[in-house]
Amino acid sequence: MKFAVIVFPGSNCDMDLYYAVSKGIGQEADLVSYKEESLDGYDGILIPGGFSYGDYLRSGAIASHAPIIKEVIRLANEGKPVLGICNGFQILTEIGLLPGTLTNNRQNCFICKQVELVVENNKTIFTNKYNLNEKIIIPIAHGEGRYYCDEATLRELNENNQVIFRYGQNINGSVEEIAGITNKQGNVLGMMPHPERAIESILGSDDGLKLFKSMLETQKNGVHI
Amino acid sequence: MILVKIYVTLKDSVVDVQGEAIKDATHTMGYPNVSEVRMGKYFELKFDDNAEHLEQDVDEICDGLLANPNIESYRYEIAEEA
Amino acid sequence: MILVKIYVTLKDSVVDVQGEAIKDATHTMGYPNVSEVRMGKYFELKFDDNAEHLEQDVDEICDGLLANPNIESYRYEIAEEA
Amino acid sequence: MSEPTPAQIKKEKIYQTWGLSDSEYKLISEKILGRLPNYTETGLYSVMWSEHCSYKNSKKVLRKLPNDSSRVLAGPGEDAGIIDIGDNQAVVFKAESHNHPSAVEPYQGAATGVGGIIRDIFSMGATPIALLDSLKFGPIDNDQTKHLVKEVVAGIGGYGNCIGIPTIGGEITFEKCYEKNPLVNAMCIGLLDNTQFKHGQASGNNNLIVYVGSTTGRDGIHGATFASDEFSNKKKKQRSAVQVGNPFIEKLLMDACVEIIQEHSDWILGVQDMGAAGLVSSTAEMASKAQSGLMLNLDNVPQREADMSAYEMMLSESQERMVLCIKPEFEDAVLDFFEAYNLDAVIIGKVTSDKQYKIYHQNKLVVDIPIDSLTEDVPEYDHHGIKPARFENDDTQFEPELESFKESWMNILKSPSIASKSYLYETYDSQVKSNTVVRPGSDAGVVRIRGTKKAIAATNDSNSRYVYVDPYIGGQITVLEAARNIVASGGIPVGITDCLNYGNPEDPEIFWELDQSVQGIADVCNKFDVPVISGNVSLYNEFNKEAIYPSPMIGMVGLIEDISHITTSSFKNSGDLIYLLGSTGNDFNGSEIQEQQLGTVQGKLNEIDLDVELNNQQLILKAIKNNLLKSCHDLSDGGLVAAISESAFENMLGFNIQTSLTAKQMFSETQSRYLVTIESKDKKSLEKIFKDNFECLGFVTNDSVFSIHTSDNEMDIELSEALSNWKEAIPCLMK
Ligand SMILES: Nc1ncnc2c1ncn2[C@@H]1O[C@H](COP(=O)(O)OP(=O)(O)O)[C@@H](O)[C@H]1O
Ligand SMILES: [Mg+2]
Repeated sequence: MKFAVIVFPGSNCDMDLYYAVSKGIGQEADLVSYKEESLDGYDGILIPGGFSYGDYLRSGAIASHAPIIKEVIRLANEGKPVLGICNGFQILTEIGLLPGTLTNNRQNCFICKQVELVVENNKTIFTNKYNLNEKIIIPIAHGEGRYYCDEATLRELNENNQVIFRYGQNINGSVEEIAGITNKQGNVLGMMPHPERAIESILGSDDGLKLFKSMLETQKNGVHI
Repeated sequence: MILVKIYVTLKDSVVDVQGEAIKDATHTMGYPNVSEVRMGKYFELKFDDNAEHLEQDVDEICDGLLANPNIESYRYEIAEEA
Repeated sequence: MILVKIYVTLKDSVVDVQGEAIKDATHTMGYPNVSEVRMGKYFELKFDDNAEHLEQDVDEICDGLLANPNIESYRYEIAEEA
Repeated sequence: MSEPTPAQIKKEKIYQTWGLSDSEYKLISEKILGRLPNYTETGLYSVMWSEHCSYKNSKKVLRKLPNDSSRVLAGPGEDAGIIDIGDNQAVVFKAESHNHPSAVEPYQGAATGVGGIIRDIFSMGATPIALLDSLKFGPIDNDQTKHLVKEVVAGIGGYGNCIGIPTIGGEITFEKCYEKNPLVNAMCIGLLDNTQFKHGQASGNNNLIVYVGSTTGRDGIHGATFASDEFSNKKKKQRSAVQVGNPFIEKLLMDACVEIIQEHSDWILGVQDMGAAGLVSSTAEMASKAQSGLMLNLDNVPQREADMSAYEMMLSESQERMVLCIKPEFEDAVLDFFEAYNLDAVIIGKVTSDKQYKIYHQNKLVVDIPIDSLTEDVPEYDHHGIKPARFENDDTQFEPELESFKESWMNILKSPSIASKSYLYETYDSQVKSNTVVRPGSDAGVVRIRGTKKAIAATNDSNSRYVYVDPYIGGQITVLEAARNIVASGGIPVGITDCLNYGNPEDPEIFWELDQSVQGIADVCNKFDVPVISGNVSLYNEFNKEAIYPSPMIGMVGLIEDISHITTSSFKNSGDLIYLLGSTGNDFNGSEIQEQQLGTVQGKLNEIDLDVELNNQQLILKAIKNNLLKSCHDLSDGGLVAAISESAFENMLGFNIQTSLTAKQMFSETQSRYLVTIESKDKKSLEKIFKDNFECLGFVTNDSVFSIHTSDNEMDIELSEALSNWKEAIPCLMK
C-alpha cells in the first residue's frame, strides 16, 4: 500500500507518520509537498500534525488554501482513505471534509500527555483491528483540540456512528469527549491524538499500530462493515 | 490605498473559553461589574487602489480565510486612505 | 448594560508574524492587491450599568489584561445597550 | 533627527549611555582608530564590547573550565560545542540565558530565548533533537509572579511546540531573590550525522555574504548591552527593545540550513546565526575568525521599517535571521535554494583581504574600522574578589525540628521547588519526532537515536541555595547533581554547557562568588573528565542593587550506549526491594528543610568526597549494565523523603521501609546517594556490586500506603494524601 504524507510548511509530525508507515507496517510512503498538484498513484493520504503556517490566524486555516488540497478532496471523494492527525484533523475540518471545528482547549493552553481513548466504532477502515470499546493509550499534544459542532451535526455524527474515538476523560472540553470522527462515507478520519507516536512500546505505547494495520487490512481484504 | 477593517466574532451559540477566562480575570482584578466578555479578531487589510470588486474580494477573503463559518461571523468597514 | 468595544493592535514597530502569513495566503488565494495585513484582537465587554468610573476601569483592564503594553496598543468605544 | 557628530559623542559622553567606559572610549579613539569614532561606529563598539558579546568581565574566570576530552570535536568559540558519540555521529549543544528580555516581556522573551538557542545549533549543521529549560522565579504568592510564570512557560512551549523539537526536561524553582530578576535559561541539543561540521567563518577574498530569513526592523536594538546592564525601576523605558519570535519562519530556516550544510557543503564557507547584536556580531565574528575583512552594503538588507539608519540596521536584533558566507560561483544556486523554502535571501556584502570592516549605507561609507578591534581588542577586566561577610560565624550545623514527622514530610512534598511541575511542563510537546523515551518527570530526559542502539540523556540542574551558602562546594554540587541525574538514567556524562547567572561582577563579593563557584565546577569537571564545551554568562542580574543568588546552571549531556540501559526513577512492581546507596549524614545546611524552618539557608557545608561520588556513580552504572535496576533515582532537594515519594507516585505504588536512619535524617541532603529498586531475586547480585555503603530499606507495595519505620519514629501515610500534596501544589498556587 502506498501512502502520501502531505508536508505543509510548518508540519512537524511528517517524519513520525512516515516512520509509522514504513517501519510500523512496512509499507511505502512518500513525503509529498503542499505545492504538488497531483496525488495520482497513492492508495492513502496522511495529513500530519504540526503547525502548518505556524497555525497563525487559526490552526489549519492557511493550509486549507495550499495547491495540494484540491487533490486531497478529489481522493477523498473517490473513497480513498484519508487520515488527518492533530493539525491534519484541523485542516480536514477547515476544508470541509469533516464537520465541526477544533477550538482552544478548555484549559486555554497546550497539553501533551498520554491519554486513554475508547474505540467507539471498530467497523471502519481505520479501526477494524481494535475491539469495540477497547481502551487504548495514545498521546495528545495540542492547544486547539476542543472539538465543537452544533447540535444537529452532533446528532448526525452519533446516528451515523461517525464518532470513532472518545477520550476516557474529557481532557480538553470537547463535546461528548469526541477525539476522532469520520465523514459519513467513513473514508476520512480526523483525530487529535497521535497514533503515529504510539507504535513502539519503548516510547510509551504501541496501541496506535493497529490503526495503521487496519488500513492495510482493509486494502488487502476489503472492509468488513 | 484602501483600508478595510474586518471584525470576526464567535457566533453567540459558541462558548467563548477565552472570553470566559478573561471575564474571570477582570473579577479577580476587582471589576465585578464586568458581566460578559467576548473575544474576537480584528484585521486591517490594505488594498492597492485598483481593487475592482472590492466588496466581493473582501467577502471571499473573509469566508474563505479570516472567519470560520462554522463558529464565526464577520463584518467590515471600508475606508479610503491617503 | 453598557457595551464597550475594544480594539487591540500591535504597535507599528512590532513585526506582525500572523499578518505576514495571512497576507501571503491572500496572494495564494488570488488577491495580489492585498498589500498589507495586520491582525489584532477585538473584545466586547458588557458592564452592569452601575459602572461609576467606566473609562478608568476600561483603561485599567486594557493596560493590565487585554493589551500587552510592551507590544500592543488599544482603543475603545463605549455604547449604551438595551 | 540627525545623528550626533563624533565630537558631540565625545563631549557629551554619549558613549557612556551605551555602556562604554571613558577608558574604553579613549582606547578606541586614540589607540585603535586614531580618530573619533562616528555614531554608528561607537554603537558597534558598545555592543561588541558589552559583557554579553565580549565576556570582558568573566573571561578570566571562564578559563578555569576544562574544555577538552577525547570526545570533544569543538569547544567554546563556535556557536555551540560538539561531542563525538561514535559511529561518525556527534551531539552539538549549548545553553543560553534570556533573563532580562523575559523580565520585561515574559512570553516573547522566553520564546525568542528558545528561538535563539535553536539557531545556535542548526547553524552548526546539526538537526535539533531536544530542548530543555531552567526557570527561576520568585515565590508564587502574587499576581505578578503568576503572570510571569504563566507567560514564560507559554513562551517556551509556544516556540518549541510550533517548531517541533521536543522539550524533554528542565527545572523550575522559586526563591525570593528571583522575584524581580527571573532566570530563563534554555538549552538545545542537536545531532550531527556527519562530523564534518562547518565553522562559522567568512574567509576567502571576494566570497559573498548572504543574508537569509526575516526582515530587519528596529526591534531589540541594544538588546545585547541591555542584557549586560543592571535592572532598576528607572529602566522601564527599555521596553521598546522587545523582539517577537516567529517559530514558523524559524522552522523553514532550520530545515533549509541543515540541508544546505549537509548536502551542499561545497557551496558554503560558514554559517552563523544573528543573535545578540544581530548583523554586526555575526558578520564581525565570522570575518575576524577567518582573519579577513568585510564589506557590507546595508541598502541590500531586507528592511521592515522605513528610514532605518545604519546604526539601527547593524544593531537590530530582529529574530530568525542567518548569515552565510558562500563561494561566488554558487550565488544563484544558493539564492534558488532558499527561494524554494519560501525564504528571502540576498547578497549583502563580500569578504575582503584588508581586515577592515567597511559598511556602506545609501552610498556612503559609514563604518571603516579594523574588524579585529571589535572582537579581539576588548579590554579584559581582572576583578578582585572579597569573601562576603555572611561567611563569618558559619560553623553551626542546623538541626531541624520535627514536631510532626508527617507534617514535615508533607511540607517537603508541597514545597513549590519540589512539588510536581507537570502542570507546567505538560504544556510542552515532549514527544514530537517520536524519539523521546523518557519524558519530563524522571531524572533526565532521554531521546533515542534512531537507527542505532544509542540514546542521549540530558538534564538542567542548578542549586543556587548551596552556591549561596558556599560558592565553591555549591558549584561542585551543581555538577554532581547533574551527573547523578544522567547516571541514574543509565548514561555516562560526556559534556556540559552552562549558563552562569550572577549579579554585578564589579561588586567584589559577587565576583568572589562567581570565581569560587566556577572553581568548584571546574574541579569536578576535571575529576570526572567532563568538558564544558559551550555556555553563556549572564551578569548584572540585580534589581535596585539586590543581586540574585549566584546561580550557575549546568546543562549536562550523557551518552546511553544501549537503549536497554535506560532507567527511570519510578518504582515498577510491588515486591521489588528498595535500596539506598551511599551513606547519610546530618547535612541540613542549605537544605530544603532548613529553608522551610528558618526562612533562609545558611551555615557551613560539609566537604564532598569526590572519590566516593565517582565510585557510587560507577556502581550504579555497573548495576544498570547488569540489568539489575528496576528504578533508580538520585537524592537531591528534600533528601530521602522527596526521592522515595517521587519514585512511588508515578505508578501509584506504596512502600514499607525500616531504616537505621533517624526521622530527621530522612530530610538530610547528603550528596552522592541513590535510591534504587530491584527484583528480590537479584538481591545477592546487587549487594555484591554495592559491597558496603548501602542499606536495604524495604520493599515496594501496592497497598497505597507509605509505611515508614525510622530508628526513632514510625508512621503510615496514605499515598493519595501524599500524592495530592505533591501534585496539586503548583496548580493551586497558580490559580
Ligand atoms: N521547565 C521544565 N521543563 C521541562 N521539564 C521540567 C521542567 N521543570 C521540571 N521538569 C521535569 O520535572 C522533573 C523533576 O525536576 P527536578 O525536581 O528539577 O529534578 P531533579 O531534582 O532530578 O533534577 C524532571 O524530569 C524535569 O525534567
Ligand atoms: Mg534527580
